[in-house]
Amino acid sequence: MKQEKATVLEHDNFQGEYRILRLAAPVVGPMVQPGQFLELQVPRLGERILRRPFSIYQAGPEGAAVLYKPVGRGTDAMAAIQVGDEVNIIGSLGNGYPEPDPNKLPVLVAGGYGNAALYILAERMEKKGIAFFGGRSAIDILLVKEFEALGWDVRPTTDDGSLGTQGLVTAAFDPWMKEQDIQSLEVFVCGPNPMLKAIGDRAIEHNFTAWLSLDKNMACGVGACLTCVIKRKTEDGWEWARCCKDGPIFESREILWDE
Amino acid sequence: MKQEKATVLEHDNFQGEYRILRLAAPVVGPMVQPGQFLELQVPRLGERILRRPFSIYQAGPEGAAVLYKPVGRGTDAMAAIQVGDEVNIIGSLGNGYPEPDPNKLPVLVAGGYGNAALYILAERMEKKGIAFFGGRSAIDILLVKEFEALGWDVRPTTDDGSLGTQGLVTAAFDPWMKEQDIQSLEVFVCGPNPMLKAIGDRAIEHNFTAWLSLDKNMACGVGACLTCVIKRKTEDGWEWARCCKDGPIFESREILWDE
Amino acid sequence: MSIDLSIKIGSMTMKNPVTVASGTFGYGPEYAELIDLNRLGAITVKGICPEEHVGNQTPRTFETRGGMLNAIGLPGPGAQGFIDKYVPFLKQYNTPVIVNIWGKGMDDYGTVVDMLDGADTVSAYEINLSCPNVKEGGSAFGTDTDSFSRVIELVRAKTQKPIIPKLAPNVPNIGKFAKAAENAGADAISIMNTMPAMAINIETLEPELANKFGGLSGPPIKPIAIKLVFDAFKACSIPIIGMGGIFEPEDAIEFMIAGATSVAVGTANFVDPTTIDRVIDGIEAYLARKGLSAASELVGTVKA
Amino acid sequence: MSIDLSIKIGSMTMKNPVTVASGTFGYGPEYAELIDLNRLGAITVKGICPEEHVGNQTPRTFETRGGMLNAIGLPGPGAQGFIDKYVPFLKQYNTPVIVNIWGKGMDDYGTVVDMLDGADTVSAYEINLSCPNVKEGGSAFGTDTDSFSRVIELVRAKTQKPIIPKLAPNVPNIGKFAKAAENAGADAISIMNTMPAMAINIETLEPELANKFGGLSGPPIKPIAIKLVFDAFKACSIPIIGMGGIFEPEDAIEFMIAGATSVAVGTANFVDPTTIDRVIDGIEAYLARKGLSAASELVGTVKA
Ligand SMILES: Cc1cc2nc3c(=O)[nH]c(=O)nc-3n(C[C@H](O)[C@H](O)[C@H](O)COP(=O)(O)OP(=O)(O)OC[C@H]3O[C@@H](n4cnc5c(N)ncnc54)[C@H](O)[C@@H]3O)c2cc1C
Ligand SMILES: Cc1cc2nc3c(=O)[nH]c(=O)nc-3n(C[C@H](O)[C@H](O)[C@H](O)COP(=O)(O)OP(=O)(O)OC[C@H]3O[C@@H](n4cnc5c(N)ncnc54)[C@H](O)[C@@H]3O)c2cc1C
Ligand SMILES: Cc1cc2nc3c(=O)[nH]c(=O)nc-3n(C[C@H](O)[C@H](O)[C@H](O)COP(=O)(O)O)c2cc1C
Ligand SMILES: Cc1cc2nc3c(=O)[nH]c(=O)nc-3n(C[C@H](O)[C@H](O)[C@H](O)COP(=O)(O)O)c2cc1C
Ligand code: FES
Ligand code: FES
Repeated sequence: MKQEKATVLEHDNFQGEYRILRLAAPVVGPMVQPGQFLELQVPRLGERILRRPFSIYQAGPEGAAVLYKPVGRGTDAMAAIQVGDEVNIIGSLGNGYPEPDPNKLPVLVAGGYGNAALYILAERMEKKGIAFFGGRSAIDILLVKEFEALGWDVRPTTDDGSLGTQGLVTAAFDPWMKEQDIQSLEVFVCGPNPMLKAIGDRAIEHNFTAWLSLDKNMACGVGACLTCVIKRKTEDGWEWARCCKDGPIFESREILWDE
Repeated sequence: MKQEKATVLEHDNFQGEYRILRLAAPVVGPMVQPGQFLELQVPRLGERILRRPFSIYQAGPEGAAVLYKPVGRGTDAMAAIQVGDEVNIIGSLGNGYPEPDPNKLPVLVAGGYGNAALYILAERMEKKGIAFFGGRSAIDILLVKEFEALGWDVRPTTDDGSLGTQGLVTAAFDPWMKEQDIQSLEVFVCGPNPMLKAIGDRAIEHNFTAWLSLDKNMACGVGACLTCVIKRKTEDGWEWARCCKDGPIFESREILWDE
Repeated sequence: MSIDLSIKIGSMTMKNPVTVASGTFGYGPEYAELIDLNRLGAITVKGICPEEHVGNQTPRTFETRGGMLNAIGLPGPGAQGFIDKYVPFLKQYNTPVIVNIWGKGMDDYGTVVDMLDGADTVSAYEINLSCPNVKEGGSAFGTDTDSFSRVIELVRAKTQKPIIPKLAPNVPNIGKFAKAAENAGADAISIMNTMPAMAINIETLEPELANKFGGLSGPPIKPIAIKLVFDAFKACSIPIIGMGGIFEPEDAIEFMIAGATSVAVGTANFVDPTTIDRVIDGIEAYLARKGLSAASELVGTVKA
Repeated sequence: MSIDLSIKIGSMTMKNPVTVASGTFGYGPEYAELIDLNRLGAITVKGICPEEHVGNQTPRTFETRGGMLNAIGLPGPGAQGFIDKYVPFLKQYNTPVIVNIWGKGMDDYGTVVDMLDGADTVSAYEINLSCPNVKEGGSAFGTDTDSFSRVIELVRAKTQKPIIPKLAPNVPNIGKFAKAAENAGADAISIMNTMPAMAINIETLEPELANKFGGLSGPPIKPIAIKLVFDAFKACSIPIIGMGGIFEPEDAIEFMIAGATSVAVGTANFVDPTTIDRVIDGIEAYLARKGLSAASELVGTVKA
């Protein structure tokens, strides 16, 4: 990980409420692994001091890009970021997704900004599989065309049926799953907690591997403060694991969900 | 006094380090009296909360203008103010200069932003007299031409002799004063404390009237908090007087200077 | 559904929960052109002691990151001066007046009440036992439960009007003082006064305030005040006036949920004089949105 | 003129005055890629008690206006776990290690020292007697001078290494505790731990922290800490490690002028990991500019 003064190359509306922020970051860019994130210092945030974490959507030798949605003070203040501005980042952070098992069929399940978080994995994976993207409405499903262009078979689901199957992502995943040789699947998930848990439960019940990206609120982003912990099962109980350091990627069996 | 959401009409370099900020302020503008000031909320100042006081340089039915120099956090942050921005002001504040005595020769003595603070007085006064402006160098003497255009006889002094007489403002004032019918003078002063005190001392010694504008650091600007006090002489001693409410204009005899 | 914003502090009814923090609002006239004093639930005036008091030298305030330090030093006209200069002005309004009082020694607290109690305009007393800026003047009383209780009992004996001790924030157990205040006959308590603090100029090596020390106010202290209000609410049954960094309606609502019946806007008045109106309106809008019919229903509803 | 940045905390020499605030820097490895641990004057690790400790549920932190609240709850691997997992890493550096210790009861403070004292890498102990986040764990000891002194004496008897009680900020008279620490044999004291605080979500009515309460850190508390350091410096003759909102070199310098011999960078590490370097460089530049030849010459030079 490194701290870098990145420069804004692009900052635009992307889709729906999501915006794209592309940074020239020649130090951090090359080190990015799939599923990692940045801790970004929002310029001119004034009296709110903490950095904000964002999954890395794209990365390469020249830098990285994130897709983000305004949901609060920091993300709202990002609206003022201009091309050419300096944005201080720490990255790349987190354990990232493991190397996919070449003997398994890769499956992606995503929602919200999770689609962006899975993009680098999807891009770098040799074998392409199926991608189940869920969301409220068509406009909330990010990157369908981009994943298809990579060679993925994208199966969207929307609550309102405006794109793909109507229902939660499991409305498409479950029937498809029943027709598979389930233990040949390796599922990579990034989305809201209910989605993670739903797929995680299925992974345990049907005995396939599911890598879930868990997000918790963070302060340091580097494993020092012990804010972002989840409960990870151990032989005789559980232990705390840091989403920013030991995670954010955990295998479904590791996670002891809060009731 | 009123609180008003003013709009920035002009924000430019003015002279040397000074900038001009002109505001559309149809509520506050018309009420401005000579020697009054505004309490301005610096936009996007972040974690520094207090307003900053600025003398009113020009004012009329449409609004007001200030001349300011970056000297610290707030004035530095004002660099980001754009035409069209909303700037929240409270004004107009302070007691302002009294009506000039029509039987006296008006004399202005100013330095720093004091020249700007005296402009409205100089503009509205029927009789024009002599203006002694002091400063470090030519570039620090504001508004010479503007005062001359109003009909004032401007006598600059500079420490380095680059404009007018070399020396402090008293280097020009004292010889001129000796040639006057001193008690026919009414002097209006706005400048750094040593300048105020120098003229104030002469006013007492030579028995002429001198109105001094005293600036102290402020918090509320409206007379409520009791931060901005100076010692005002009373019959049997002294009392506190608020520069923002009882002042900033005091007659020289009123002021009990700290040793 | 009409919303009842009124609350009671002892026998004093406030038309809404919002007052101002003593020392940030002068004695009334100063903000009268900017704020409709009739809108306030109560006006809490600058601290008054029996005699005229000079207060501290300048600089009396210093801006910090996020807030400010003050060491004004409790200057004032004294009780008679207050009655002469300000009561005629204040009586024009239909807003009760809480007079914040202090003294150099314990007896002064009684004396100043004696001098003020005959004035009808004086609706209640807030007893400053926590000012960090004056050598005398209460700070000792605010940190020792015995002398604290004695001052309150002394004041209690002097008046029937509501008395509201203002608690010091730098104590390990504010519940003790809250309970002691109640036991001593206080009608309510107010929390918090400024937090003792200091700033030093690294170029001159001198303290930024002439008094060396001062009190920290503004947004930085709100989380400290919320906890103190919460603790005090659990410890006693008299109403609490909460203050400390209220800058937005949400802040005031948080205080009330924590246990404050009334809230005071202080430093925010300097920054934005519309704060009082926004807070009153914001409390009302929140109550409406949450289906509550009275401000009092919000008090102490924190789920903890 | 070469500038001597070194300072001494008891028998421990720090190459410069700068350490990190316990809990904001993990145990060493976490920031090692971003910060050169050899640059630090000392590394102060996250609090350790005898046994593994689970700590609090989440949410454990909450961002406030200007700062943050934390209620991490002192989770940790216990003394043996610290020795096994972290000492081998830390011993690679030529930077002394201050182990912050705490206990659920008084005896624990002695036990944890017993378990750690044999490790050479453990250079000194910072004794947490002021954590607002744990029901046990010191907060009671930090606000009562008797039990405070007894804990320090207990620890003193267990080790020759420097011991540094960390004082609670919510006391009326910190000088008493500073003096008591010195009398009990402490080599230094550290000021301040976080200020007890709370935030409530006004939509859910729930505290923002799972633990309900937490400690406020960051820029908001600096003026509070400066005063406490100043008061403690006047009251005792042992060195002070000052912390609380140090975000810029000027902040650290202000602490030293107020009376701190050493300074700790805490919450700022989360915001800007270059802070430590900038503070060290900034102290050096300031000393050079002021014609001082040693960091120790700056300590307590406030003109007050
Ligand atoms: C590992 C990780 C990756 C993420 N990737 C993305 C992404 O690619 N795109 C995107 O739009 N969002 C992403 N998020 C969520 C994003 O961090 C939050 O939307 C953002 O922090 C909200 O900050 P705010 O200041 O706007 O909100 P505020 O509510 O003002 O924030 C207050 C504090 O709470 C924290 N916080 C608030 N919401 C969240 C949240 N949902 N998750 C974590 N912390 C939160 C903030 O970071 C801040 O410290 C990610 C979160 C994590 C933990
Ligand atoms: C009545 C009055 C009229 C003024 N008119 C003008 C003017 O027309 N043009 C102009 O350039 N300046 C004027 N000043 C000075 C101006 O207010 C300061 O330059 C400004 O407040 C500095 O703020 P800052 O945030 O940049 O500095 P900082 O040092 O960051 O300010 C910190 C705090 O100290 C206060 N402060 C700092 N310097 C001064 C000062 N010299 N006077 C008062 N308060 C100060 C600030 O207001 C702020 O609250 C006037 C001051 C007063 C009191
Ligand atoms: C300039 C100033 C003067 C004050 N004067 C008094 C006072 O006379 N008596 C008192 O009890 N509190 C006084 N206070 C404290 C406030 O009443 C209030 O308790 C504190 O400022 C916290 O509220 P705030 O953060 O909203 O300002 C004063 C505060 C300030 C800022
Ligand atoms: C996340 C976090 C964890 C902390 N953990 C500890 C701890 O374990 N022991 C301790 O004595 N202080 C702990 N502290 C307090 C800090 O050491 C320090 O005293 C305080 O945060 C003030 O410094 P700062 O404002 O620079 O952060 C912690 C602070 C934070 C923010
Ligand atoms: S955010 Fe600090 S440990 Fe994860
Ligand atoms: S600044 Fe508040 S009284 Fe003048």
